[in-house]
Amino acid sequence: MKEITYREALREALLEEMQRDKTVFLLGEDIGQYWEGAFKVTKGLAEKFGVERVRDTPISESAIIGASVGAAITGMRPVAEIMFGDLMTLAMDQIANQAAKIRYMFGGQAKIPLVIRTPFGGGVNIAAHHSQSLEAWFMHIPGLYVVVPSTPYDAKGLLKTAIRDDNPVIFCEHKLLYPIKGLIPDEEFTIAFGSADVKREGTDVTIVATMFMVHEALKAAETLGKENLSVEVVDPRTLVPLDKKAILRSVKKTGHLVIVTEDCRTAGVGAEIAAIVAEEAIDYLDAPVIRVAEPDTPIPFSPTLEKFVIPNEEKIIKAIKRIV
Amino acid sequence: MKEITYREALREALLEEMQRDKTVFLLGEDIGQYWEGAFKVTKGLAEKFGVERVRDTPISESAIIGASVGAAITGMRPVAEIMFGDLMTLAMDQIANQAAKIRYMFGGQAKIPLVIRTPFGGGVNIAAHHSQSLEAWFMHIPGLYVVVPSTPYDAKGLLKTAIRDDNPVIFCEHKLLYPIKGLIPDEEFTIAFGSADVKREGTDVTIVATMFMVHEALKAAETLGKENLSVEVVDPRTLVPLDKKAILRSVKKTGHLVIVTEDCRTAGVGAEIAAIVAEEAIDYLDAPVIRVAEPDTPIPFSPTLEKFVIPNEEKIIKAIKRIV
Amino acid sequence: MNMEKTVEMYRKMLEIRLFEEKVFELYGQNLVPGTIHLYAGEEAVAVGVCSNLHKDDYIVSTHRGHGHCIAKGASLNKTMAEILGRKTGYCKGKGGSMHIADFNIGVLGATAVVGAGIPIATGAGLSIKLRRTDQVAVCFFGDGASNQGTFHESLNMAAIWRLPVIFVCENNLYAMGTRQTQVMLTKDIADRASAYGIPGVTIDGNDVLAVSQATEEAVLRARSGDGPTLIECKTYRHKGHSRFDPAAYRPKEEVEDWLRKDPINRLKRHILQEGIISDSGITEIEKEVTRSVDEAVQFAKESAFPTPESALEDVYV
Amino acid sequence: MNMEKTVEMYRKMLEIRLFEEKVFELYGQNLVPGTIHLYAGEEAVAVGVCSNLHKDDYIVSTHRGHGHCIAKGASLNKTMAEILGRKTGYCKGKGGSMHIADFNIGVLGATAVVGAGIPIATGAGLSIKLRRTDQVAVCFFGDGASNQGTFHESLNMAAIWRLPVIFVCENNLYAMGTRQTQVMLTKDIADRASAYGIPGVTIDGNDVLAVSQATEEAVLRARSGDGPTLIECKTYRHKGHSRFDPAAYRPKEEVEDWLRKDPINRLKRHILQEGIISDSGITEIEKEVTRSVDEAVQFAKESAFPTPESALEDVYV
Ligand SMILES: Cc1ncc(C[n+]2csc(CCOP(=O)(O)OP(=O)(O)O)c2C)c(N)n1
Ligand SMILES: Cc1ncc(C[n+]2csc(CCOP(=O)(O)OP(=O)(O)O)c2C)c(N)n1
Ligand SMILES: [Mg+2]
Ligand SMILES: [Mg+2]
Repeated sequence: MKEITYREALREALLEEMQRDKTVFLLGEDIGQYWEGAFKVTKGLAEKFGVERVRDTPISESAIIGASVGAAITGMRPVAEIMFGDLMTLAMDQIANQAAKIRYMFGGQAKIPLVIRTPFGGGVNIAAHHSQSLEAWFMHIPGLYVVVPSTPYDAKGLLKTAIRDDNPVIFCEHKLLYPIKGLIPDEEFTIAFGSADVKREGTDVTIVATMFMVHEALKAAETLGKENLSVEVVDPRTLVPLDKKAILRSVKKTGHLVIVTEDCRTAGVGAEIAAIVAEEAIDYLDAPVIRVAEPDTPIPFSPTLEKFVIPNEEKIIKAIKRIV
Repeated sequence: MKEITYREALREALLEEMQRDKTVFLLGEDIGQYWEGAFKVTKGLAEKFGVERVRDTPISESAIIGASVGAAITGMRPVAEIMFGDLMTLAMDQIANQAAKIRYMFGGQAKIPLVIRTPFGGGVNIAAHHSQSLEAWFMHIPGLYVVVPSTPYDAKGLLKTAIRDDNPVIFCEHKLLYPIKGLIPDEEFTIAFGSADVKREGTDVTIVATMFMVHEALKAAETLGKENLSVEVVDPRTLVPLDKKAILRSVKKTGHLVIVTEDCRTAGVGAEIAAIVAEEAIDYLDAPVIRVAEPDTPIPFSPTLEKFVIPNEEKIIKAIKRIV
Repeated sequence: MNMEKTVEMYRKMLEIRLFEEKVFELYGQNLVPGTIHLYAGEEAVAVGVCSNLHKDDYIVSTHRGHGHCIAKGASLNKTMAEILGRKTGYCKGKGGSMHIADFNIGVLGATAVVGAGIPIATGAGLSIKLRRTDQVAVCFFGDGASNQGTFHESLNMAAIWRLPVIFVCENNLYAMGTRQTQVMLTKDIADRASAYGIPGVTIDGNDVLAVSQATEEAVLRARSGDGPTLIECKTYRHKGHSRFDPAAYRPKEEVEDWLRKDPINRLKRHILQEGIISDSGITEIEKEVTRSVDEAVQFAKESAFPTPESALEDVYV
Repeated sequence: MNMEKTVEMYRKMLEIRLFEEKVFELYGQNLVPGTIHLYAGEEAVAVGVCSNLHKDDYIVSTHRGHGHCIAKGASLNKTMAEILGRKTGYCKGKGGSMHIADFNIGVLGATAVVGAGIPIATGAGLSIKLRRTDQVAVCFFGDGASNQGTFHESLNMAAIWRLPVIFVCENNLYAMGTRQTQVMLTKDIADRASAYGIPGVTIDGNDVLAVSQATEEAVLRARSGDGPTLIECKTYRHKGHSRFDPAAYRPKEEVEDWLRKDPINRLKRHILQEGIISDSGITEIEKEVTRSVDEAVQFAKESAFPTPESALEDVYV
């Protein structure tokens, strides 16, 4: 085992997969030799693999994804970086209408081994155009996988799986996670899509949390543990496919569900999880489901404002106390 | 009262508002004199108001919406048409990052009296790029209103309200609704956003349905009525703002909820409605919530396939029978 | 121009024309679900372009795509079956008229989002470059599509990376009811190439020999690593935009003028004048093509519809 | 050039420079949340352009927007307060450095999505045309932005509708670490104007008189209903792209060369050479500007942060 950051874990996954398979290549704005990625995930890779395989692009998000689709259906395995998740909006046709639907529309003729990496999330005071979490949009489009790693271990294992998968994968990262450290094995490993991870076991309340919120949930669980409340934290790790079984198993055990995601509350990731439980485990619930999420505002700039809208340990504890 | 089609109702709303307020103007691809809209909603309007106010654009969805935003924040009231809802994907930055956030980011300085009309929905065998229902995406973006009229009356009243509103409104139409007829008053009327309409009263089961699905739900209610099951059909009419009270009132009365929408099931409109009920009315539910929706595939072309994936009366009845 | 190739082009153009006429007829008989966008009148573009391509070269097609696919070698049977929504169709009935694809012959599929194919073809070009094969990728798109942002982003990207892509703009003067002159000030779309530092040529798109010639040069350029070319072919669709469009926005004289410029009659005249084949040779081809189109109709009509449950397949690998 | 206007331009340029230096300093003191993109070095562009605008003319700005707003007449106090996240800022702390707006003086706001402002300015131009006022709309954007699809769609739209829009491309040679020559083959971005049938000019963006002159012509053209102009100003940012960028990708000689071409020194030399004002006049201006920038800092620092709950306001009207 070794301790590395989430950023390093992602980089290791890219590096190992590029070494393993020469059809894997990277493209994106400023991912190459001069900048090495806005969040430095591709550090050293252009130097190692050359500018052909670690390809700086013009500021043309739609063409970046479109070109990735074209490369993917003709034998390559592109890993595209969109510098901020908010900018996925510029490529939504290519993502939702082309990448996601080409296989289906053409009756299964195409494979689209494409990964789109992008950082979501707030917390660094860069305001409404650089802080959103849009995972729910991608969940809503069949044909896409949606991956949401919260730890270095998950990040590495899932990115390797994403690159090897023959379907388009939206690989969501989080700005605040990049420097977070965690243990990973020295030997190679991958993580199968659709397998949730119980990040902490408990018996009284289930928290389903994703991305950076997993860490806030764990802090809340720790704090509540001292008050003799046993909180289970389930991290789905992939939203599509979603490990419904793991979520339902936990809810059936605890009878209480709090869903913590950083996206806007309405029609967000939490809505889908709540709906699944309302459909499949309603008789096991001892209390209303609660969603802790962003309160349907754009993300504001000033620290006092941003802090107010983004969920955190305190808000999670408050939510839990409402139902136990 | 008079009987007119949904298409005519929309056209009347546009015409009346253009007459009333000369800052209202229309823009979009082929909405003008030579084509009058892909679905003929703007028939005769270019002739009446001239090509300046009923403006044909190049095929440039992003610029159509961007230009509408620019016009809206400088004193005009644009009503943009995007020819198919699937093509909203091409303008998502302008919709979700600009139109929706400009007011907030700038601390309330701007008003964005912008309406984007677009037809969603399947049923006419034009396959995956022309048949989607993406309302849930827009619900997820604070700053936007989302309107989903199911009848000529609602279409006219809500479109007039949308045009008079100072916020950006995503005005969702449905291809199969255009020819549907209904009664509307001879005198002028508008419909306030956030007021659901109980399209049929009942006591045993609540169906919340939108758009074309309201009609399928009413058929199902009629059929089940003959079997002595009393079904209430609630049409939210606007998804943002959402009339939660009306939905909860009905659910509390019937104890049974079936949500019928045409969009893809996962993370769709139904998820949000189910989540609200799981949060706020769980104790009143006598059975699991059921979502009847598209089963997470792109919309296929062939009639046998398309019919299989789009919800209809039969599937609604089946769903209801599972819980009563 | 090689005589055999000329005759082959004639055959293909006729194949497309008769195929489209049949599709139109079947539509009238309520056998075609949805909508159709016929290629009739524009055959010289697809055929002139594809006559220079190898089987493993790629094309990316559009909503008006039957002609592109047939010119690249697609099976008439499977194309017709797809248009009729049958399970024997290219896409098992999932795609229909606007989404024909045949990955075995490099037809990377038709997208119905105007302009969306342009970056995809660019990506196919990137793939070729990375895999170091000598393939090329061709992208067909309309005059209307050239106002999409994707046009700009993709041509620039292909230019800077010197990708083996040939951008073929089928300028049929209209995008639905919108005249090209209404939505751009430049007369020739090929002039836009200079914004990306690549060659752009405007040619008579109803002259298959000119199209073939221009494509040959572009293909050569692409295969030698010199990058993309924009070829604008001025042409005209004989029918309305889609099945129900009476195309009343087009002046009668304009339509008549272009009907006189029919690319198939033009090539036929050339073939006869040059004595490449005789009148009876032409008749023979017409018979053969008619037969294969009829066969395609029969094949499609006799094919079953897909089973409803198959709608759930092919979403993921 | 009117002497008074020249002096006024000098004052504005200095205001921007000293303002940016303060922002940089405050950032070092941890008083600026988030990130910043400084305009230092590019002042001649914003000031040269805005010196030709009326109060009710519009500008649309970018992530590198402080200079644009100040040049158009924005309050230093409210701008600084916004950058520091205070409730007295232009956007009540909701926008920050990348989103300054002042609708009272036609600053329609800065978007941080590269290229997203181009269609918005186009729409402002459309609005002007529909309302039949004689305003103009100016859009600032970078060399990097000119590769976005919105550039293409918007310039074309403005061209065909002859909108009173002036597209000002601030070509500072880099987009983050990406050199312009890496991502486009054309040397001058203004050459792209011909793809839309509109005039395009490339000028020395560090020469405020040249910028002003070119803008004057474009504004005249716009106000007379002759449509848009693309003006490319070659310039250079003195600092890295954003606060933490050491800009190691730029050759030392290049940086030094451009520092020598500093637009403010250049204008100062011109003013002194021409005897427009004297040395002491210059010193006087420097003092006044320093004072107002210091005041802005004080105003901002003394202002309260917004109340947390105000985050819930301003989502809808
Ligand atoms: C992005 C997009 N916008 C609009 C449409 C609707 N539409 C379908 S075909 C068409 C016209 C396309 O014109 P052109 O590119 O010239 O191709 P042509 O039909 O003339 O072959 C339009 C507007 C679409 N499918 N996609
Ligand atoms: C659409 C989009 N892509 C990428 C980014 C990240 N980004 C911010 S500024 C920038 C460079 C912009 O370069 P340019 O347009 O030349 O402006 P400059 O910073 O040089 O003034 C990039 C890539 C963004 N904000 N928006
Ligand atoms: Mg056309
Ligand atoms: Mg730049």
